[in-house]
Amino acid sequence: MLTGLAVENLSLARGHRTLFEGLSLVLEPGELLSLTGANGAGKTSLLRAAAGFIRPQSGTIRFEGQDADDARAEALHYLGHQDGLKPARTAWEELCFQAEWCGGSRDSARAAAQRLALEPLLDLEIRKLSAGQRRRVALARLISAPRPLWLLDEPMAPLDAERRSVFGTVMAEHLSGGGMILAAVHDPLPLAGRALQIGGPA
Amino acid sequence: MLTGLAVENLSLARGHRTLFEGLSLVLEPGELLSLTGANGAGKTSLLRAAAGFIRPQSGTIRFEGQDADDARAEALHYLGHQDGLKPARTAWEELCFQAEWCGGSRDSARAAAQRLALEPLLDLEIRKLSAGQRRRVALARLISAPRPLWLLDEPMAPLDAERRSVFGTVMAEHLSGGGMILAAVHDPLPLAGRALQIGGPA
Amino acid sequence: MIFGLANPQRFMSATRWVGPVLGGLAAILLAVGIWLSFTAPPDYQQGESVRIMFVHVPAAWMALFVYACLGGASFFSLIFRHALADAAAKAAAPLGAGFTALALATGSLWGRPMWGAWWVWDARLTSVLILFFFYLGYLALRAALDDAQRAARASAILALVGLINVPIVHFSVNWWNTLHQPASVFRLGGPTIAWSLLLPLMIMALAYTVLFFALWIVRTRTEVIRTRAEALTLRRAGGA
Amino acid sequence: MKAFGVLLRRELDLAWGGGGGPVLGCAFLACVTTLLPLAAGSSLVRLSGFAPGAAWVALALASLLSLERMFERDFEDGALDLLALGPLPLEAVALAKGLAQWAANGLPLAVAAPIAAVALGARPEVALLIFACAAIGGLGFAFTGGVGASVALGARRGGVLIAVIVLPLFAPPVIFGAGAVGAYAAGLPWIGGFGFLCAYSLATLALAPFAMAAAVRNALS
Amino acid sequence: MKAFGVLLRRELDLAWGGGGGPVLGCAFLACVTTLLPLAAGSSLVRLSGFAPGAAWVALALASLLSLERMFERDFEDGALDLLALGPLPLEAVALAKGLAQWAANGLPLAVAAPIAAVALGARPEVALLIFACAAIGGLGFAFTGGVGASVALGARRGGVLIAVIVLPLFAPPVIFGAGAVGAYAAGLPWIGGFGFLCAYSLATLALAPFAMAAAVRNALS
Ligand code: HEM
Ligand SMILES: Nc1ncnc2c1ncn2[C@@H]1O[C@H](COP(=O)(O)OP(=O)(O)OP(=O)(O)O)[C@@H](O)[C@H]1O
Ligand SMILES: Nc1ncnc2c1ncn2[C@@H]1O[C@H](COP(=O)(O)OP(=O)(O)OP(=O)(O)O)[C@@H](O)[C@H]1O
Ligand SMILES: [Mg+2]
Ligand SMILES: [Mg+2]
Repeated sequence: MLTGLAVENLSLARGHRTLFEGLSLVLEPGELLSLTGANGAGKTSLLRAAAGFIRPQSGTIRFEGQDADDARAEALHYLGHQDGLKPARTAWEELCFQAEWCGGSRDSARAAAQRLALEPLLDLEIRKLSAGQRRRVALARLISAPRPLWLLDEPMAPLDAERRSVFGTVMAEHLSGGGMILAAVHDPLPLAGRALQIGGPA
Repeated sequence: MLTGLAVENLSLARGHRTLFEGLSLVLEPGELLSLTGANGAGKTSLLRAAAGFIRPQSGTIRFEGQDADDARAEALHYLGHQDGLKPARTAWEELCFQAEWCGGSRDSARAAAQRLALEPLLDLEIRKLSAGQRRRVALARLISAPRPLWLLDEPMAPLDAERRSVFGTVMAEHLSGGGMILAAVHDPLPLAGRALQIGGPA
Repeated sequence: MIFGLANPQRFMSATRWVGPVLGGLAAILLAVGIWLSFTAPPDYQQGESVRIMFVHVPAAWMALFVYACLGGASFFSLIFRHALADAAAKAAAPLGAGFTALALATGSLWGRPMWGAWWVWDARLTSVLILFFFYLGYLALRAALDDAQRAARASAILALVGLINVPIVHFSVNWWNTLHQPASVFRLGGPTIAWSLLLPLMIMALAYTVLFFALWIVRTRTEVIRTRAEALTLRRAGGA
Repeated sequence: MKAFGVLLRRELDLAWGGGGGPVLGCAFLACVTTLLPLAAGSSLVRLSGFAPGAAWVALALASLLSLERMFERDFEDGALDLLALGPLPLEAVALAKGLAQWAANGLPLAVAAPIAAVALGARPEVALLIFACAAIGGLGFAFTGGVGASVALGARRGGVLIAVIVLPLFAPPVIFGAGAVGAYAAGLPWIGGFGFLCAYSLATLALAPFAMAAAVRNALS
Repeated sequence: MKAFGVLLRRELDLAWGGGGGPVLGCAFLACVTTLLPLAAGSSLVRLSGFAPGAAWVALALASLLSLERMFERDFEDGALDLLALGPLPLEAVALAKGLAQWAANGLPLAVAAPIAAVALGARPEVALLIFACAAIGGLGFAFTGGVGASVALGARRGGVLIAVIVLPLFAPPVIFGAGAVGAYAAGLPWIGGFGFLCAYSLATLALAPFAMAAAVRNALS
């Protein structure tokens, strides 16, 4: 049974600057926590720390009672500002790769594409997609390979109103399935959920 | 005296798909027109056509009574989804280059940086900037080299609330100075201005 | 011992006087060594030019020795994420590069009269040259990474990779040398070296070693102090 | 191992799209064969003995120059984050990247090298050995190069740095490979050099991935 | 022309950062001069004839393999949009990019080439000619290569396409240059090849920018 993500008085530094100190939060199964804060406050950094990329100055980040390890790497989806899609490959190639790489299958990739209305675009190269379409290809990965913890960095920014509501329901389903979402946002998400303001210099 | 941008029953196609047909709009000095529409509707394509990159299927796009030409190229700022900033160079290097390339000077670049509160970041490499900070570096170009027509693609997306209001006032000043802004947006801008919905397939 | 000094404070307090003392010792040894090398009888085969050997050979030895030190320090900084070890590595690299350059320069100076050529593709020469490239690569990487911690780890990895490769290079070059006899007639040194030459050589070698440790400690101390100063200014700047 | 296959396919696709593959081999072949005779005053007699060596150096240079693509782009567009969160440890990812680099750049050159050498007048019997050496040596180049590429991640002067770092590491494989070929061509025992070359390449194949993974983790942090 | 200067500075910075620059030239110098003897056996007598050829191989490979960076990145990260809206026509932008490519990759190698050649035993008199050929030839490489790079923009297999397009274009300068140097070294009349080389490079310098600009416009639309 999942016990969720527990951050205890964490302090992070980038370069020589300390971003924040003594930050604590708990994210339990089925919960959505949206991080807000000024540009440069440290939202992305926090997400990266939670994903295990950055080692904190001090404090602990435990998932399922564990410190960062391989088990965690396979239990979470991290989708940052950049999506890592290759402009020269087609949407289908990229989607398939990401799905299979994260433990999904071609079928689940296909299903995810349907869910986000991507079929007509699958044969286009990534570089030809519009911003929102490209973002949807990146988001499709979350659906195509089920993992409990989602770490999302402004997931909705380039989406239009309709797609936002669609992805809102996707997130809701993920939560109702016992999933967890930690999302950095500037505009509130179309879901009920706690919000945490990260202070710090702009 | 500026006569602004006039689009007459324009139809655009990308790949083999027609995006829209018979679109007409007029943008006069001091006006803000925000383009809305679904992902893939053709907002970015329209902006690129206005900038003279894409040649329309049919219809005309005239600026100051002229079809696309070099004069227009130097009269507009185009800021797309991608900002063309180089990850390995410092913010100051990139800002200076963009300003000087667009006809500004180092001083105007410095002033623009101050306006958008970028000074503390100028020595950082672009790859180290947060999403919003990076966007501000890109936006600083608009201020550092004055040009009448701004073509902006979701200019505000990664900015926090405070920066949005700041850039809102920047846009307002540009308009009050007789400038023109054509902006593709998903969330309404914090300014008075007309909006045009671009229909089309998602 | 190393772990005793691992704590920067203890290191700083313990080494405050070590640097200068070693420095003085090195100066004395150098003086003696140089005096000996000039009073030593000229070699029947190489004539006066043999005196270059007293500068050259120890330098060549140090080139290898210092790289070993660099590798060791890098190992500690990589495994134990130890700031002091990294400072030591950072301090050692330029010294090693310097010794290597000295060996190359004096070597080719020596080669001119001996072989009639500034450079000969002799095994030992070649391997020292490649060692010099290792040093350059390390320094270049250090210079190109600005984030302190990342620079520490990345260059440590590189140093260890290099450490593994130095012997391989040495071996490969020697093997290559057995394939093609080098153009040189003169086999480098060898055991057939007269006592009158060996004594000054040994003293010079000792002097070089002491000098290295003196400089190493001093540079490491300055490195530690510099990082502290940075931290202070940042704290004063309120982390901004 | 399904994941490994998936990753390998993707890496190969990208490496080929980036200019690797047979075309690179042909380019290489063309350069070497057209250039050397012209420069040598086309006295094939002198050429023949030298051809293998020249081919080897060209091989090393070619592998050197395609290195930057290996990690830099994935690092800058965020794809490395995804790779780091996959089912395989970063060591395996590094292995896949190294193998792809080899298959896309080393192998074509390995196929081209003997043809070039023979075209330059090396005796045909040598061709097979040249191919073997080039293929195996290319493996060594790819992985030693990979270490340089990964260590230089996020550095200001990527490409330059990689070259400077990697060059000295290339010396042993070049020596062993060219030595073996030269010895064979001269009718001397060649097995020694060949053995050393294999040993070196296998050693890098075994060790380099760990260094690369460590460097990549460091760069992502 | 202030704008042109600004652009050129930026291009140079990027090209050097992207793997060109004097350091790479020296790296190549070191690589060729160290590895070639190791590969060919230390008998410099045999080497001397091929020193110029080796330098040429390095030059051609370097130019070939560093081409992709010329437009591709600016295209993919949107910087080309900005360049297209500047005070200079795209032809001038292409010219600046070509010159930067040359200054960052061609020139350092041109400086390195004669040194390497002499270090390898070529007669010092050849050095000057080698430098001239390498410098001028490098100019030709940069601009012919630029045409290939721009035409391949946005193509699926960009890198491959570049190689295919560029390869035949590379043949003439390579042959003329190497021929001239070889002839000179052999005491034959060399002025002919050299003249052809100059003519070729100047022609590309004059024509290529227009081709590049057209290709870029097409890619942006
Ligand atoms: C750039 C040129 C040279 C380099 C890089 C070089 C390098 C070296 C190195 C690395 C050593 C120490 C190796 C060991 O202790 O096993 C050494 C020792 C020595 N070198 Fe050189 N050398 C060069 C030129 C010369 C020349 C031209 C001569 C004499 C004509 C020379 C004479 C010696 C002698 C006598 C020794 C001591 C022999 C021994 O300890 O085994 N070297 N050199
Ligand atoms: N590698 C780095 N070196 C130095 N400083 C860095 C580095 N990475 C990030 N920073 C700094 O850390 C701060 C936090 O960055 P981060 O991306 O976490 O902010 P953020 O909250 O995501 O902002 P945004 O809302 O704009 O995305 C920024 O000021 C940035 O300049
Ligand atoms: N080069 C191209 N080749 C083929 N189709 C293209 C190309 N570029 C864009 N398209 C298609 O044109 C349509 C319009 O793209 P555009 O970027 O203008 O949409 P948009 O309104 O900006 O969407 P978004 O709100 O997501 O930015 C998309 O469906 C896209 O797939
Ligand atoms: Mg962020
Ligand atoms: Mg768009």
